[in-house]
Amino acid sequence: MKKTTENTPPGEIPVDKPFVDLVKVSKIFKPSITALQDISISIARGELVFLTGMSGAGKTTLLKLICCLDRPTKGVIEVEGKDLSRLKPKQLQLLRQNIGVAYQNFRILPDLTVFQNISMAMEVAYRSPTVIRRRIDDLLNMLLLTDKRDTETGKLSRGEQQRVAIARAAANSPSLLLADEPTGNLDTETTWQVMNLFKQLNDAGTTIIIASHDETIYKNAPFRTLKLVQGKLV
Amino acid sequence: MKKTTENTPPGEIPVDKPFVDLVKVSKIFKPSITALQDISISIARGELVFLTGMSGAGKTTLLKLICCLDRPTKGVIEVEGKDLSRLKPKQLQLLRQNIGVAYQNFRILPDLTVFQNISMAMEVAYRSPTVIRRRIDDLLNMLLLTDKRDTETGKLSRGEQQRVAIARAAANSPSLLLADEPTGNLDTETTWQVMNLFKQLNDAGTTIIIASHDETIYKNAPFRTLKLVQGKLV
Amino acid sequence: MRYLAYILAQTGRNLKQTWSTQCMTLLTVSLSVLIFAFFFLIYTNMLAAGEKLGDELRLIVYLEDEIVPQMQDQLERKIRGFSDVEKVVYVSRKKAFDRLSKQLDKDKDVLDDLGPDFLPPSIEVYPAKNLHTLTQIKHFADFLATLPQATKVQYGHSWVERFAYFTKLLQIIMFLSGGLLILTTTFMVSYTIRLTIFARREELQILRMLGATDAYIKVPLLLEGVMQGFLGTGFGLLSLYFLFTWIRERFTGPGFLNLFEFSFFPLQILVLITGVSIIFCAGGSLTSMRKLLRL
Amino acid sequence: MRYLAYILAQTGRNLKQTWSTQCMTLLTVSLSVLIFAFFFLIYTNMLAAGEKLGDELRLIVYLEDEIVPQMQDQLERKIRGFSDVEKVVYVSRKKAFDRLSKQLDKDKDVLDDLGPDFLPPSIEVYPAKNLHTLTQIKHFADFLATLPQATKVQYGHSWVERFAYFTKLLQIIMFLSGGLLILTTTFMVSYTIRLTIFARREELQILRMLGATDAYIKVPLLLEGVMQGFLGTGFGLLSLYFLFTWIRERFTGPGFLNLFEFSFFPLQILVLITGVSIIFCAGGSLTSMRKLLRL
Ligand SMILES: Nc1ncnc2c1ncn2[C@@H]1O[C@H](COP(=O)(O)OP(=O)(O)OP(=O)(O)O)[C@@H](O)[C@H]1O
Ligand SMILES: Nc1ncnc2c1ncn2[C@@H]1O[C@H](COP(=O)(O)OP(=O)(O)OP(=O)(O)O)[C@@H](O)[C@H]1O
Ligand SMILES: [Mg+2]
Ligand SMILES: [Mg+2]
Repeated sequence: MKKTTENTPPGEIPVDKPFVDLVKVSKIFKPSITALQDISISIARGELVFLTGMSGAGKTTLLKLICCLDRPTKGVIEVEGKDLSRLKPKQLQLLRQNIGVAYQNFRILPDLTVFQNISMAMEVAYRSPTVIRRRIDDLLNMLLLTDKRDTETGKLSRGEQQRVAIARAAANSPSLLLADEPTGNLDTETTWQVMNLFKQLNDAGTTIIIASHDETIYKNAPFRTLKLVQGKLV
Repeated sequence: MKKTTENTPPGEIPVDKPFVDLVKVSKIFKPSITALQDISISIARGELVFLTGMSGAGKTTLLKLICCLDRPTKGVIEVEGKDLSRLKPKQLQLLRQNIGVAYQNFRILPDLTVFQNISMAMEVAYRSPTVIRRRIDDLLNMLLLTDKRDTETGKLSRGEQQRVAIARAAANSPSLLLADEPTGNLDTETTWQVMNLFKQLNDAGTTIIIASHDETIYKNAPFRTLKLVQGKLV
Repeated sequence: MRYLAYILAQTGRNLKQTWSTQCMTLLTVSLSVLIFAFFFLIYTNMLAAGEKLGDELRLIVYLEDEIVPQMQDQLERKIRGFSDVEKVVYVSRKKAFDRLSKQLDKDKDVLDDLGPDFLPPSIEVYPAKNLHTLTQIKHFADFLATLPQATKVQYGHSWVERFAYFTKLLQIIMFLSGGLLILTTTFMVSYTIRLTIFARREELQILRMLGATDAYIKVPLLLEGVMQGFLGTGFGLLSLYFLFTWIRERFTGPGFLNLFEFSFFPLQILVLITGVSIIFCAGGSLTSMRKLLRL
Repeated sequence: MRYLAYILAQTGRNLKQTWSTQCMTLLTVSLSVLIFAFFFLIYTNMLAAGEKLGDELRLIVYLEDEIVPQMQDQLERKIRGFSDVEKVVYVSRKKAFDRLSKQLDKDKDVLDDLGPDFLPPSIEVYPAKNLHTLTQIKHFADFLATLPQATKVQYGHSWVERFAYFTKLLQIIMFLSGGLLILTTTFMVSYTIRLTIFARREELQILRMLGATDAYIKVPLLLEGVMQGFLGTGFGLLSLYFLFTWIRERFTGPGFLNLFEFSFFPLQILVLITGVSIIFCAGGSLTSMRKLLRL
């Protein structure tokens, strides 16, 4: 049970097998909104990929499919070599513990403190209290949130909330991290702090997908950029 | 009653009197978070002002004080020549109908359609149904949302929701428009559409305050930029 | 004009959007009214039935000797002066004898030898049929024994006592249950309303932020509350009426009907219940909302 | 180990964060249990009281002539064969005469001339004290009239009839009220639980998204439900007990206690009520939650 909450040893899957693999994935919302159309993407273990595109292009929808919050209308999605549509509830839950997601609308609880919100993600994976405390303090430090540790997130500024969402996504040192518009409410300085965190995690082996419209963060970066236009990959 | 829902004729207040006037405004959150400190700003009728600053600098707090969602700990705020702290409930309600606010966290109802969300703001000011329909169609057209008119906002992408919030703020052609991080979830193209809307409203005489960290929209623009650093104006 | 139209439109839209919670709240109100009214109905009918059951009660005051009509009147006045009495009947020796011979029926010839004077004359007192006097019957009997000429007071002693206690117990039970039910239904309805209003706090807050006037926010809620109160009470009372007719048809024989005039509420009571319920629902909505709208 | 600790910590935190709603739900459960149990208690005691009230009832079968003991036994057997009977007493002419003379007391000298044989012998039948036989009393009387030697059957005809109807009505009322109350309280409790769980849907969904296992989400909810059921029922029954002792102390005289052995629930019933309530609360939480967690 504890095994999958840690990074799977590289030996388990052939290194050349993609870590996240989408084959001809389409998503059609009722009645007839084609949010994604025939998307095929392979992302290798340890890669950092940017996902860009206009508002409404389908970035969030794609990330939701990868973290299994929604099911594709057509196509196959494999994460860590497992077909998502074939997972049993238990396996799905364990997989989710191993994927960190910073949602575009944060999904943090306004009545809980910053610490409580982040520790929730770690408690779910049954981390020990000392590990939790140390990890959260580290993250808050990196994201300039140390003095907000025990403030309810409902009282934070929007940019602070965004960083809480990012911290929660990174808390479990997941093997896959999805960040949806992680810098939408952040100024330049804070943006770089966040990008630093991502790079650090990436260096440690985490595969990262960042959906963003902020050109400044992906323009001169040495990473692959995928562009969505009206649900199609270009 | 209907008078104040329309733009007040310029003759009513001396033209040289500031439209929004803050004098030594401070806001301290319990127990001891100084969000704003001795802020004094005068904004003339018809001005467009950018408000910038790091995440947590106090931009949202300042806007909330101006639209009377919160009261300052110290200092005086006057809008349209009226001291906000002296307004009776009825006057306050009428003033609010005349201030359009695009909140950073949108505050739109996910169960209502785009049309319903926007028309809510106009119905509150007792606009006629035909006026409402025409105005909303115009706005949706400008913000590239025409095909989402009857979709529930809960099903929209984040950027689309943001534009709904902006459309609602602009719906009543208010004499004062506050936009809090209006382009945080928007790509470059959509950002310019939104900025166009703002400029158009500004040309028609609307005073606009935009809080934003997006340098691209205010860097080379011919407008005044106010910068907040840890609650102080610099 | 447009003002009114918008407020009505707003109310309609609210009802449409929140119809499932509205239905549940309606059901809550209905059920509350139903059990409350059911209880109340039973209570009122029970009191009536209790009275009926006491019909048979009479106290017999045996007298030393026959008394003249003038004296009879005097005694009656004395008795009526002490307590509320329905009927006072003087039974002469002759009358008592006739009764006994009627009772003995076939065997009445045994009385022939005795002559009509062997039974003592008596006064039969039928106390007023209300529970209060029933419980005081013993006291009353003691008084009757002190009347001039009275030799002995006879009444269904143990039965009366038991019946009195029984009805008293019933009264207490009904009273307590009624109180408990009012408390409970009041709490349930207000809690439910609080929760449903709370579920809409986002909407109410946004309306506030958009500068909606107090009337614009409150009138629809008020109308909603009034409708809930009215419909809820209506359904509740209607179900009760059906239940009532069902019971009456199903369970009453001729003797039954005779005993209990099992009757439904009069119109005034129905209107009263509905009115209180409406005030309660509308008031509940408004006070719950007030807490949410401190902006 | 850590697993358990986290789940308990999670439960504790939930309770702390939502204590106000928890209290309200607890109050709802308590009140529901209170009115339900109150009713149930009244019902059981009422049945017992109804039986007691029927004590005095007897049917007198007048016989043509004295019968020999052998014949007495035979008649008694016949009677017992027809219906459940508590006591059958043979009253000879002599016994009847003695009684009458005792009744007439001072005036008994009037009987001297008649001799002990003027009253007919009779059999007094005391039917079993349960409502069922009470309601069939007329039927029973008809049967008794067909016995050999029987000339006439006498009993408090109208009184018995009324009493029978009264108790029957009581039974129906208690039955219906009970049903209504069970329905209502069940609905109220489940609606309340549904609403409170609904208020926490955001939290539950987030837990789901974070990959919390089923156990991690459900066990705290289950524990919460169990606690609510247990505490709610506990408070409800405790209040009932206090109410009960209060009634007993306040309203019962010696005659009262004598008539009704107004007694509280036995332990089994208490445990049963608590158990059902716990199952209901926990089950309610889980089913409400299931609807919310379709992820
Ligand atoms: N549940 C849904 N039902 C119907 N349509 C939906 C739903 N979710 C998303 N859509 C539509 O699918 C399209 C893609 O949405 P998505 O959220 O993926 O866009 P996005 O690329 O994340 O945009 P943004 O940058 O604005 O967040 C949009 O047009 C949106 O309206
Ligand atoms: N209700 C509150 N209680 C306590 N502190 C608050 C509250 N609201 C805001 N703050 C604090 O006040 C400071 C300023 O907040 P504000 O929301 O104005 O920042 P901002 O400039 O809008 O930031 P961002 O760009 O991230 O939205 C922040 O540090 C925030 O944590
Ligand atoms: Mg998106
Ligand atoms: Mg802000």
